Amino acid sequence: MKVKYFLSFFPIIIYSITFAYARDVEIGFWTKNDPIDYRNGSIKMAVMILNEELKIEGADVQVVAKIRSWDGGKAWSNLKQAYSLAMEAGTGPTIILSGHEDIAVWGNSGLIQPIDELLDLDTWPMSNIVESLWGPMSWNGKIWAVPQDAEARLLFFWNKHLAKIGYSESDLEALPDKIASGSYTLYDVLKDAQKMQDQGVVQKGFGFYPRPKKGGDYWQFYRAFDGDMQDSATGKLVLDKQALLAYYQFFHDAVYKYEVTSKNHIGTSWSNWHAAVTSGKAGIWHGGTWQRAEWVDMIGFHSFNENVGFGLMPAGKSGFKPTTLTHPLAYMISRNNDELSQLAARIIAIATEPRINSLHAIKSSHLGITKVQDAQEFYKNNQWPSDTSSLLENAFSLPNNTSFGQYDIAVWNGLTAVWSGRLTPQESVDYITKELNATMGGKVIIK
Amino acid sequence: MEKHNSNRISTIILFVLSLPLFILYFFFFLDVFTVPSTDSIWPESFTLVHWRFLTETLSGKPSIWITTLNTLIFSGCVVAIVLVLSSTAGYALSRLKMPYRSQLLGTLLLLHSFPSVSLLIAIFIILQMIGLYDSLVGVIIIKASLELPFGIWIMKGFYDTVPWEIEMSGVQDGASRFTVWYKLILPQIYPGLAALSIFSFISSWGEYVLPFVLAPSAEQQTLSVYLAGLLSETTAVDYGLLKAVGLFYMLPVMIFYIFTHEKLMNIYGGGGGSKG
Amino acid sequence: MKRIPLAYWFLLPAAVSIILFYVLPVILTFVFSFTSMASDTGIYGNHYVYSKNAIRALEKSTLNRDIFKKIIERKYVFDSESLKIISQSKIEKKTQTEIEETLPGTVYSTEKALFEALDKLKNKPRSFRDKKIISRATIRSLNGEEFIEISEMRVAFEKLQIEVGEEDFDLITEVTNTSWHWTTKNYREVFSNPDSWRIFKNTGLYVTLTLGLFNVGCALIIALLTFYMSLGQSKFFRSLWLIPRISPSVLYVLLWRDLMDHSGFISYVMGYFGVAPTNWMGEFPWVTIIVINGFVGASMGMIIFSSAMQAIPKSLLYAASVDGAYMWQQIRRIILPQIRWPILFIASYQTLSLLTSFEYIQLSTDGGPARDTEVWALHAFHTALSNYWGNLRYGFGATLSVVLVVIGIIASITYLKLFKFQVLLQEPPIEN
Amino acid sequence: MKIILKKFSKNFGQVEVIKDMDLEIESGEMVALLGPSGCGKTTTLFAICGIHNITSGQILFGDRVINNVPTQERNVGVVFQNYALYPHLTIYENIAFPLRIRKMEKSEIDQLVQEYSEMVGISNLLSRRPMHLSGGQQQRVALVRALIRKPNVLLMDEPLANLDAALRLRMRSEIRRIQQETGITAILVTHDQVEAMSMSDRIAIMNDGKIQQISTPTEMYSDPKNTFVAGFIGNPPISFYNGVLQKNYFVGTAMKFELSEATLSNGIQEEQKLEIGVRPEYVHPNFGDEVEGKILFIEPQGRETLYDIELDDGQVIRSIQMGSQQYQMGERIQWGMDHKNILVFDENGENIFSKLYGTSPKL
Repeated sequence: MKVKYFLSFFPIIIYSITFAYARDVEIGFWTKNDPIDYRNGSIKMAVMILNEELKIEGADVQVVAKIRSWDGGKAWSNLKQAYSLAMEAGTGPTIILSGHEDIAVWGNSGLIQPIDELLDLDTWPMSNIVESLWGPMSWNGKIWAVPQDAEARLLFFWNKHLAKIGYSESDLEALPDKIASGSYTLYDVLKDAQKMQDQGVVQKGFGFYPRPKKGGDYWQFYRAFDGDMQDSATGKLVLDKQALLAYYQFFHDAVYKYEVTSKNHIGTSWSNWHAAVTSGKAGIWHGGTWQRAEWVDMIGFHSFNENVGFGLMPAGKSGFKPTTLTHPLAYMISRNNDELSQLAARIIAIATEPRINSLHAIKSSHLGITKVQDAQEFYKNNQWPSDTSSLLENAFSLPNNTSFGQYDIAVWNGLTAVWSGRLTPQESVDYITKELNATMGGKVIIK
Repeated sequence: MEKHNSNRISTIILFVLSLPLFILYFFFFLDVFTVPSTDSIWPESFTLVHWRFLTETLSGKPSIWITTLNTLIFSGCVVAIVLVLSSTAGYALSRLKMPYRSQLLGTLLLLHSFPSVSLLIAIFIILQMIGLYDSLVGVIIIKASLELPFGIWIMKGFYDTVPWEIEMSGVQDGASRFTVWYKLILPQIYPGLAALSIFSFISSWGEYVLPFVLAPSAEQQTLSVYLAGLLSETTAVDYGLLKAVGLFYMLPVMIFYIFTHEKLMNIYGGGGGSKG
Repeated sequence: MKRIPLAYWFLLPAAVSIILFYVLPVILTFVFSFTSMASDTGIYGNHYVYSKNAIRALEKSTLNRDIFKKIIERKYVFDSESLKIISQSKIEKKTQTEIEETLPGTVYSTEKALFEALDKLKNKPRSFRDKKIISRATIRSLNGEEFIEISEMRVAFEKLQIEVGEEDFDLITEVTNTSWHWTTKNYREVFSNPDSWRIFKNTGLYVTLTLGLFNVGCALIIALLTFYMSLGQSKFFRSLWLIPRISPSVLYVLLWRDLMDHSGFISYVMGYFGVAPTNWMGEFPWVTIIVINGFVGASMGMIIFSSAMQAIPKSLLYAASVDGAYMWQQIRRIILPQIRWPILFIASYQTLSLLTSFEYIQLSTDGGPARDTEVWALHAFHTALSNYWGNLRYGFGATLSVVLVVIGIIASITYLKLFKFQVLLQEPPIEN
Repeated sequence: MKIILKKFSKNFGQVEVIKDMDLEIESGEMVALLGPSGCGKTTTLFAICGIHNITSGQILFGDRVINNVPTQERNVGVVFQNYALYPHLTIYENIAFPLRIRKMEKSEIDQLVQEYSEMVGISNLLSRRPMHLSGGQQQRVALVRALIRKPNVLLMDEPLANLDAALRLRMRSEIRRIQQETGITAILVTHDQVEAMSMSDRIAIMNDGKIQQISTPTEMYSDPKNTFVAGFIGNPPISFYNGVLQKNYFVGTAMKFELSEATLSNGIQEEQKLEIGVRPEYVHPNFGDEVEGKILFIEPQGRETLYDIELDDGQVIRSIQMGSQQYQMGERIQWGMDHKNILVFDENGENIFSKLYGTSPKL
């Protein structure tokens, strides 16, 4: 019932009722539709507060939020494509909440404006945002956006299955730390997954059950082998052939050597994937912190805490460091007239208030973005996972670069070629190198 | 005897060939009215819960009825425009003397080789220039224009089969070419108009990319966009609901088909320009 | 007075719509294929930004060092001009007065220093916005600036008393311009990318197999089989085969997915043969895309062939059965020769349709795994309109379309030759 | 109304279909355009009614040049080979269509339709649709529809071609009757000589886009202008035989006879190549003995019997004789020709008399 209540809270277009005497200003807000998050709700709330502020200030303006959520099987792509075109046509929203990687693209084309021109980032609550989150908000010498949420991506394992292959209670408890220290590596994952399969705990192909679709998560495996993605001096993309080879080799080993992941795993539907990981059909898998909210709230997997353990994404092999990817969403303000931009900036500042941010963080199992949230009872009591700081310490984020998409697709295609057995890891690396040289020329430093 | 046997054999062959369709749509109808089971392909119980979208507005969605009305307006207008413009242009190309006639016809056929989706950016720019971006009107015009080459060829094919003497006789009787077309020729190609209206109705009723890209506002949603929006990138999808909406979506086309399918089989009367 | 012939009136509305909304986009697409247009360059107009990257590029360029230094030098100056702008702004009067009294002549090298100075005022600016107004009024630099028009940039150069020669100015505009430019790189990229050839081969395979097995092959079989059936039966089967066409693509592919998934009917049946449940779609991606497209594509051919067969004079068939021809002989000797034109028509029309279609592939395998089932049209769509990380390469997408169009045109011309196109077009006998 | 074609030419692209054609049709006259298919007769018809534009020359209705008058205003009634009835309209609506186009009063239309449909006996069919009518009935409807608006001229394009033999015979006289009753100028296009001869006042015979001869049916038969006309008219057809003039004699490889004074006086030269034409009824045992050969083929036709005689040089002369068969196949015979009725053509196929006296005697 609680879910249903919240569902009714998110109509696609909300025309707030405002006061007849004030001039209404429409502020469009677009993001991806998700019934279990609190993004639209935060904006609605922020607009309510802003309107009260405006009344008290005696301004003759009231804001009407025009909220549009994008959905569908490719909701993010849809949102980005629609925003790009709508902005060109002048019908785009004032505020867009999307992945931080869009900053480079939209900043370059002038669709969005630098946020540091509109907001004093040294004031509350921006001043309290975790420093590491400002990195992904910056591009080309400017800060373009305010982070909306943060998360980490984790390795999950089904405790009972590990117990069956010989993990004692204390081993299980120590596992996250072993991962964090780098002594439990990705290859240990494969070995444990193989044991589970050999002992019939899980079916063949379900030992290690990675994300079934393309996504930023896979860069964790490249980073796990110490791969660099961006040259800090020039901002150019980097491709480390050695790390790439190790990354491809790992999945090749998972599929063909240890046989803990099936050859046609990529393309499994999300519903099947969710069903497998919440039912114990899968032994070890990886996902995002926010997925816990989906499992518990939407699929009804209430025994999550008893059954599932988790840790950072392990290091590739000993000597390397564990990783986790954080992919903060970013509030961006479209290039617009001054009045709209100023109002939009105020809305964003209010929505960033820790109390409002906590609603989203807790509801959707994301991490809070400000430091004070740890001190807030509602957040502290409900936060999952409880140890946020260690996660964000190890977190990396994707580079903001206009060519990232092209680079990402090439590397992904290389992985799937290895996965399906069409190419060996080495062949695939050679192929990708050749392709990137041909298509992106000097935009990628290949080393 | 012989005939009876071969008839049975063809029925069996056809049945086997159609088996995937039987299975696909059998489970489709099953899923629409039942609660699925988690561990079996057979459902648990009968339910109408998937049809709740008819009476209540789903969260984050416009009302299904408004969307349906939108889609009807969209498809109806596209069909109307395609019928009117193809029947005039088809007539001109089939019957009226004009320079570059064969070049025009060849060009029309070639246009079919342009992937409409990759023209989207250019179409977007044009719509934006004439102020029709993000409006249903704009999408209607675009969809109709993209359907036109096919429509004109079909209509030309039908006109080609009308005896010239009818036309000559009408002219002799003192009617203008327009009157001849309107009063004498058009009634001869009703089967063509019917066939074309089915094709363009099916095509526009199912159109997804154009309204989605060119009229993204929620107010302009058509059923195809509504339906696609029920899918989700990562979170679990209510497939029962999605399939029920899908069935709801198919109903008008099915009804349209029942009333017109006899005409569809006449399409070769016109031959779509494929007379041998 | 010369009357405008009816033909033109009749053609005009269709011609206008086709030219405006079909031919013009085609031409524009061709034009775009020679640009670097993408969502990171924008579609319209120019945009000149002195961003970090641009300045880095200028530093490495042949630009006169003095000019470069002047460009990157950043200072905030309270001179008469900046005071004038401040006095015209909405900043509170007392703040304005204080600035006019205390600050003239001061220069700050960073915005931070400026803001600190402003904060020290007794009547300090009330809001960040006011500070920003002052910052905008006093800044004397190009570093970080943006311009929409070149003329604005020239004005800025004059204001800063930077004298640049035309050559340097061109260099600067080129480096700072973030909008698209003309290029043939797209075409070079298409031909140098090793994946292009693979996708090209995929496309050929996809079109040939789908066309041969379903759009013509299966369509012909259904049309022939239903031809010999009772009316009721044939109606039933034809209607059944039309259902995929009228099913929304999202739903239709979903039904296939259900059928072929781990927990689907195929896995269920194969379970009886001891085969572990698997994702059959992932196992046989090629079978998947051909079958999914084929079951939709067969209906068009089925309709055309069926109606063409019905148009065969019955006397021919009677004559044949009097001659003692069996069904198969009837089909081979009478029906097939009689419907060879419709077959050719369907083959040509559907070749073009298949070349440009991608929706079902996108919804089922999305070109995967590893672009194994990526076809050209889908590749163009992915490039130009659907990229997970946002940068939509309109120009390159247009190039891919142009390549597809060229293939399509070659195919159509071949087919038109086969059709003896000109024979189809006798001149109208009514000459006025 | 008098119809005049002056130096009328028609090209289709590069192809010259009609060359400098002159034709005058008197008011109330019925002229048949007769010729093999592709000779340009339908093109001429379409030019008169305005479906085709003319390349050069003039067409006059009375004394009005109508070259540039649109079809709709020429007021020409046309009956097409397939009748071109409007399938979606009833017979009444079909007949009334030209009147409605002219925005005639409804009562007037009713009256006219009634009157005209009675004239051809189809007044009981008015509510039916064309597809429910027999060929003959459709033909009448087409005729009435063409006539009801009182056209300047009635054009008929092979009007009887789609009817069976008996009906064709009846419609011939019917059409002729109606034409004479209404006194309308009419042009009949046909490839059937019997139809042309029985229905029309005069026949214009066409070949290769040219009028070969225009005259009354009788004249056309007895005095054809050239071998084409002679060969085209007459059933069973005329026989031709080649030879040269040698001392007043026509000499072929297997036949020789003396030519009449009248023929010789037309200035033929010694050793000139000639071709004679003789109609079958003028070859008979009673006429002489110059036709010597054996009977190649016999075709009994009931009232008459047709014999093909192969001369010794292989050329064939045809004979038709009243009564039943009296000779046997292969029998050697020696028959003669009626010298008064032998047509003599020069090497260009021109009739030697006609060439001397000008064209058809009537003109």
